[in-house]
Amino acid sequence: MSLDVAALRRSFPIFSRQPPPFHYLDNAATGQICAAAAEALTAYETAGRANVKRGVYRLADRATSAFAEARARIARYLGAAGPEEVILTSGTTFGLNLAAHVLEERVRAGDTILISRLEHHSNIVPWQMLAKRRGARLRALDVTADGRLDLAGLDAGIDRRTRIVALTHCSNVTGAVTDLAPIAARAREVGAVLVVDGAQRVPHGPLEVTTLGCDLYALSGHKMFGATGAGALWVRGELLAELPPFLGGGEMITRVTIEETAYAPPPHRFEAGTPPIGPALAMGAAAAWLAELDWRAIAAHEKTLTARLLEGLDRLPGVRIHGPRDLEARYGVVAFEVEGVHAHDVCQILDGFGVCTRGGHHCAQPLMEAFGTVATVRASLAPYNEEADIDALLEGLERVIRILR
Amino acid sequence: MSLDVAALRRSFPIFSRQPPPFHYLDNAATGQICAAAAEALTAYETAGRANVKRGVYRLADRATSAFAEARARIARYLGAAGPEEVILTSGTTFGLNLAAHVLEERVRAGDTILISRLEHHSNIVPWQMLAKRRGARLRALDVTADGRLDLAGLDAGIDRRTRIVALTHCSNVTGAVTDLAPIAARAREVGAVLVVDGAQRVPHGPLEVTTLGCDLYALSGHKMFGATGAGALWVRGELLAELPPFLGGGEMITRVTIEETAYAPPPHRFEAGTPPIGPALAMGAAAAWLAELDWRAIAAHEKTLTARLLEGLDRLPGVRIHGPRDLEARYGVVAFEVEGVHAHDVCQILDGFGVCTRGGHHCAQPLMEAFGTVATVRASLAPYNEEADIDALLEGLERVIRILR
Amino acid sequence: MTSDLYHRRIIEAAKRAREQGRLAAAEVTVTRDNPLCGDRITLDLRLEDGRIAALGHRTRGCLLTEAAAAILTERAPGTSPETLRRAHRDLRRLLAGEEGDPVWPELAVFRPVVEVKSRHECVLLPFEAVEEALAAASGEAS
Amino acid sequence: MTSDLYHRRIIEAAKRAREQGRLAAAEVTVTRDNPLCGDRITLDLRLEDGRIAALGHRTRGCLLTEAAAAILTERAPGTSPETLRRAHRDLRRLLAGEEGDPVWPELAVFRPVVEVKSRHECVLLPFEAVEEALAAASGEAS
Ligand SMILES: Cc1ncc(COP(=O)(O)O)c(C=O)c1O
Ligand SMILES: Cc1ncc(COP(=O)(O)O)c(C=O)c1O
Repeated sequence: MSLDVAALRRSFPIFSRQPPPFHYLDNAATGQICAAAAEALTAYETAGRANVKRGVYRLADRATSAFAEARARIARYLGAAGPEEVILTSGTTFGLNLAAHVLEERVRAGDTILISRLEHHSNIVPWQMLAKRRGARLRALDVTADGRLDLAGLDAGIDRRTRIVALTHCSNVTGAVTDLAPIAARAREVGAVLVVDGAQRVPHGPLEVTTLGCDLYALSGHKMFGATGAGALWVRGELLAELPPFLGGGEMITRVTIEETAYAPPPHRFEAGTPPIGPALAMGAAAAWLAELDWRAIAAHEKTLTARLLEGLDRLPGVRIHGPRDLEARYGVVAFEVEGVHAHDVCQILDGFGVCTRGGHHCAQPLMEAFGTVATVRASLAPYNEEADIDALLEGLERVIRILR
Repeated sequence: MSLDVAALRRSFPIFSRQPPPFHYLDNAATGQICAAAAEALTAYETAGRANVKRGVYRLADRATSAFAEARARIARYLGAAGPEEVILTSGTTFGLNLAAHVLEERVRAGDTILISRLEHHSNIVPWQMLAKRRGARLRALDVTADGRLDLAGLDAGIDRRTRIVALTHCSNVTGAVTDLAPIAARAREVGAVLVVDGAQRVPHGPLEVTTLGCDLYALSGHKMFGATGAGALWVRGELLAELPPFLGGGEMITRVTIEETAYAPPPHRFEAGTPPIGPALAMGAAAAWLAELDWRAIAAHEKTLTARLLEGLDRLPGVRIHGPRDLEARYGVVAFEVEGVHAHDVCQILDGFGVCTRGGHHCAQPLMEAFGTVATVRASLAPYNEEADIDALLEGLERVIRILR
Repeated sequence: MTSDLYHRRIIEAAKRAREQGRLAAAEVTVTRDNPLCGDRITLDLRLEDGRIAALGHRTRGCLLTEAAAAILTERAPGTSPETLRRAHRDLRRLLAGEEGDPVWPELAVFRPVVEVKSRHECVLLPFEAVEEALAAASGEAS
Repeated sequence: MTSDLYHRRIIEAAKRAREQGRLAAAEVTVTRDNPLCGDRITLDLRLEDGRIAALGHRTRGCLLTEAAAAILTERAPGTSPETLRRAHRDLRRLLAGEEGDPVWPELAVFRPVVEVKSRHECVLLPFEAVEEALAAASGEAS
């Protein structure tokens, strides 16, 4: 069955609110909010607001239950063993930093942490900081010329001193999807913890996170059609039970005296203070809504669009694509350069056609360096994109080339 | 001029959405969102969403400008020297933890950190953790029998080894307002940094933070009638410029290689990853809206209600109030116990009258211990409360006493 | 209305709880806290021939915890650990809103608590404590 | 329409920028980055009798940065530091949407950028670089 894109678009409020032409192709930066998430957010903030976890009056009780249900919905979307494996956070970046702090004690001087040149800064800087705090070494797997993780370096990259491996599940620049199985196997061999940055994978359908072989998995609500302000970090239950807290404050304790504190069990131990309740409810609503979609049809749709885009770019003079051509090895995140034209000028002219794309280093400067460039243009797809979006982009690019090259 | 409470209530969507009776007296836990904030949140999330700080297309450019304007509005509400002194966070708890991490290098083994028994757990646990990381000692100022900070211990509590003083501006249990001037003077004498937990002060009107004598000031958007998910940390400019980053990730860098990272100037250095954009815009909108209110009239109104509540409680048998009686030394956060009746039972029965109050330790266990109790009931006021709210509470309490004592 | 929670039978049960005391000769004693509010039950258990011989407790808690402790303490002696576990399970089901009568009919007093999820823990606390005591007792026996 | 940004005069100015080179004998050289995109200008300055004698640059940047660098490089020689600062101030005002003609009329080509705040930095980068160079030169002189 093919996807009814027009129907799907009606589930995203922005398409009736932005005047046409509006071709939103910056989904890797942030997705648009789905109606289910927007309703959950607005209903809570404007009609049902109370703080969670402690109040006994009905308004608070309902907010607490809704918050627990949001956690359960996210857990189900991820395929977690249970909601208690899901820490609600403010986003992927926070989740990865939390990971780098709670895993700190496992890293000794001289140990190594392995990342890759494909990573988003959010999956580089926290590990760099951790390595510095502990006197450990940070290594990075290379990328192939077409922007995939180069697994050739895996055996040498992971050895007995490797305590942590932190890799992206899907590149936010090239769209390349990481084959986690061999990495997980190798990490297990040496007893390293595998952290996965799932920010770009999660908008493309439900997961079975427990079968990926990783130990931690970070994601953002705003990239999966929820609201800004919330995210989650899944941690395998056995590991989570052992980890120390990160931030201190309300809600993560069982008993506080001035001298010492007894911490609550997971996941609460890792959630200090009033959580981003509205955004978390929105993320839960998005997860529940996404879980009901026909992902086989969506995948086919996204592939068709990605192919149309790649082929269209190939036909344009002076356009160079960074990323794999094999549609099975990638999602619809497409980075390219127009020879002799600065990425920001490209994006600005495209905006004149109502086409929203991103130019710059995409918080992936080591990857830019590997590509020998500073900035690229990126078009990134979501289920609600349609052929007209691709065609508007390609038409805009023809204009760019005509006037600027 | 007296306050037009009915008009004010129309600026808060919840009052037309919750069926009566609805007497919301849990404002210290979370305030209700004002219409200005709700509109900013919804408009951004459903009709104007794009990520901030990097996009050049108009949607992104507008989001970036709006985000900068939110920062400026919060800065103006606080009376900061400029928007670059305001770090946008996910809430007070995060802000205080951020403070405890960026100040870490100033604390050496044997140094002391001074807090008080009046603090919320969010202003205790981060300092306890910091003290532990650095081998420093945590001291706490006492509270008076009526729940105010006991300044008698100030001279002994702060000495040459004191690196950090972290105190609340207003207690979330007793409503007591801290007189910061003598504390700031003493901290300055010994070169200690003064961190203020402003969570409960900020909903009661604009500040002149630069004149308080403190160096850092933490607050939450959801308690000042914004959305959940955002907060701010003000840091005096000269200090902020010197501080190292806390979390690592996108948006807080100027240049990243696998080997090392150059960090952006403040405040961006302290804001890793996609910020809680919608909640921050809501907080900015709330700040701008609040700044226009007649705070002289609101203060008079809140005092009248607080007096009515205190007097009403005094008339009830077996009710004991924890907190100062002087209306000039407190805000309308009122904690009390009903002899022989558990706080949660009180709150549950009050809920039957549509009265929302909070029972428990209010994330202030050391204070409960000082009071020789485990839990109290708390009623906390906002500008939109009215006499009917107080009267419903008192009526409910009569019922509690009749059936349970 | 949540004040239905406080009907006469619950209030009376809670009052009885305050008169029930600790056991002089306990086989196992456990202490359990309610993380919501810091409430605490200290519960004593004595078994004889694999059956519950006696229960005692000191409860610092809300009416719901007290009432649950009272019913438990009155009903448990003479029953088997299985029955006790069944009562706990029935109570959980009842709180989850399921139909059906609990093995101890008195537990039906907690039906109005169904709607207030944040108080379920209050009702369950004494039952969790006794299960912990049973587990400890069988651990010691083995 | 933001594509108005790319009118003929801006494109032509940007092209000229690519032909302008570095100075052989610079008194001061500064390098400045645009944090938005990593763009970079390396700017050379030579003063004579307190006036700008010559400017040179190498710019790796977008059209807006290039066009601004070109206009600056063409206009600055022979002027005083005050005029240059005035031009910078006028450019900032123009980008802020204020009325009035800038001291260098060519700067009016940037009027369509007013609406796109995120690109203001691109236009201003060469002017910030030259101010930094002037400050460095006077620092060396004193
Ligand atoms: C005095 C005080 N400090 C800190 C906090 C923590 O604020 P948040 O939960 O928004 O992080 C609160 C609120 O619960 C508070 O009342
Ligand atoms: C691969 C990847 N990792 C991490 C992040 C950071 O996510 P956030 O900014 O929501 O914290 C992003 C998004 O920018 C991303 O694309």
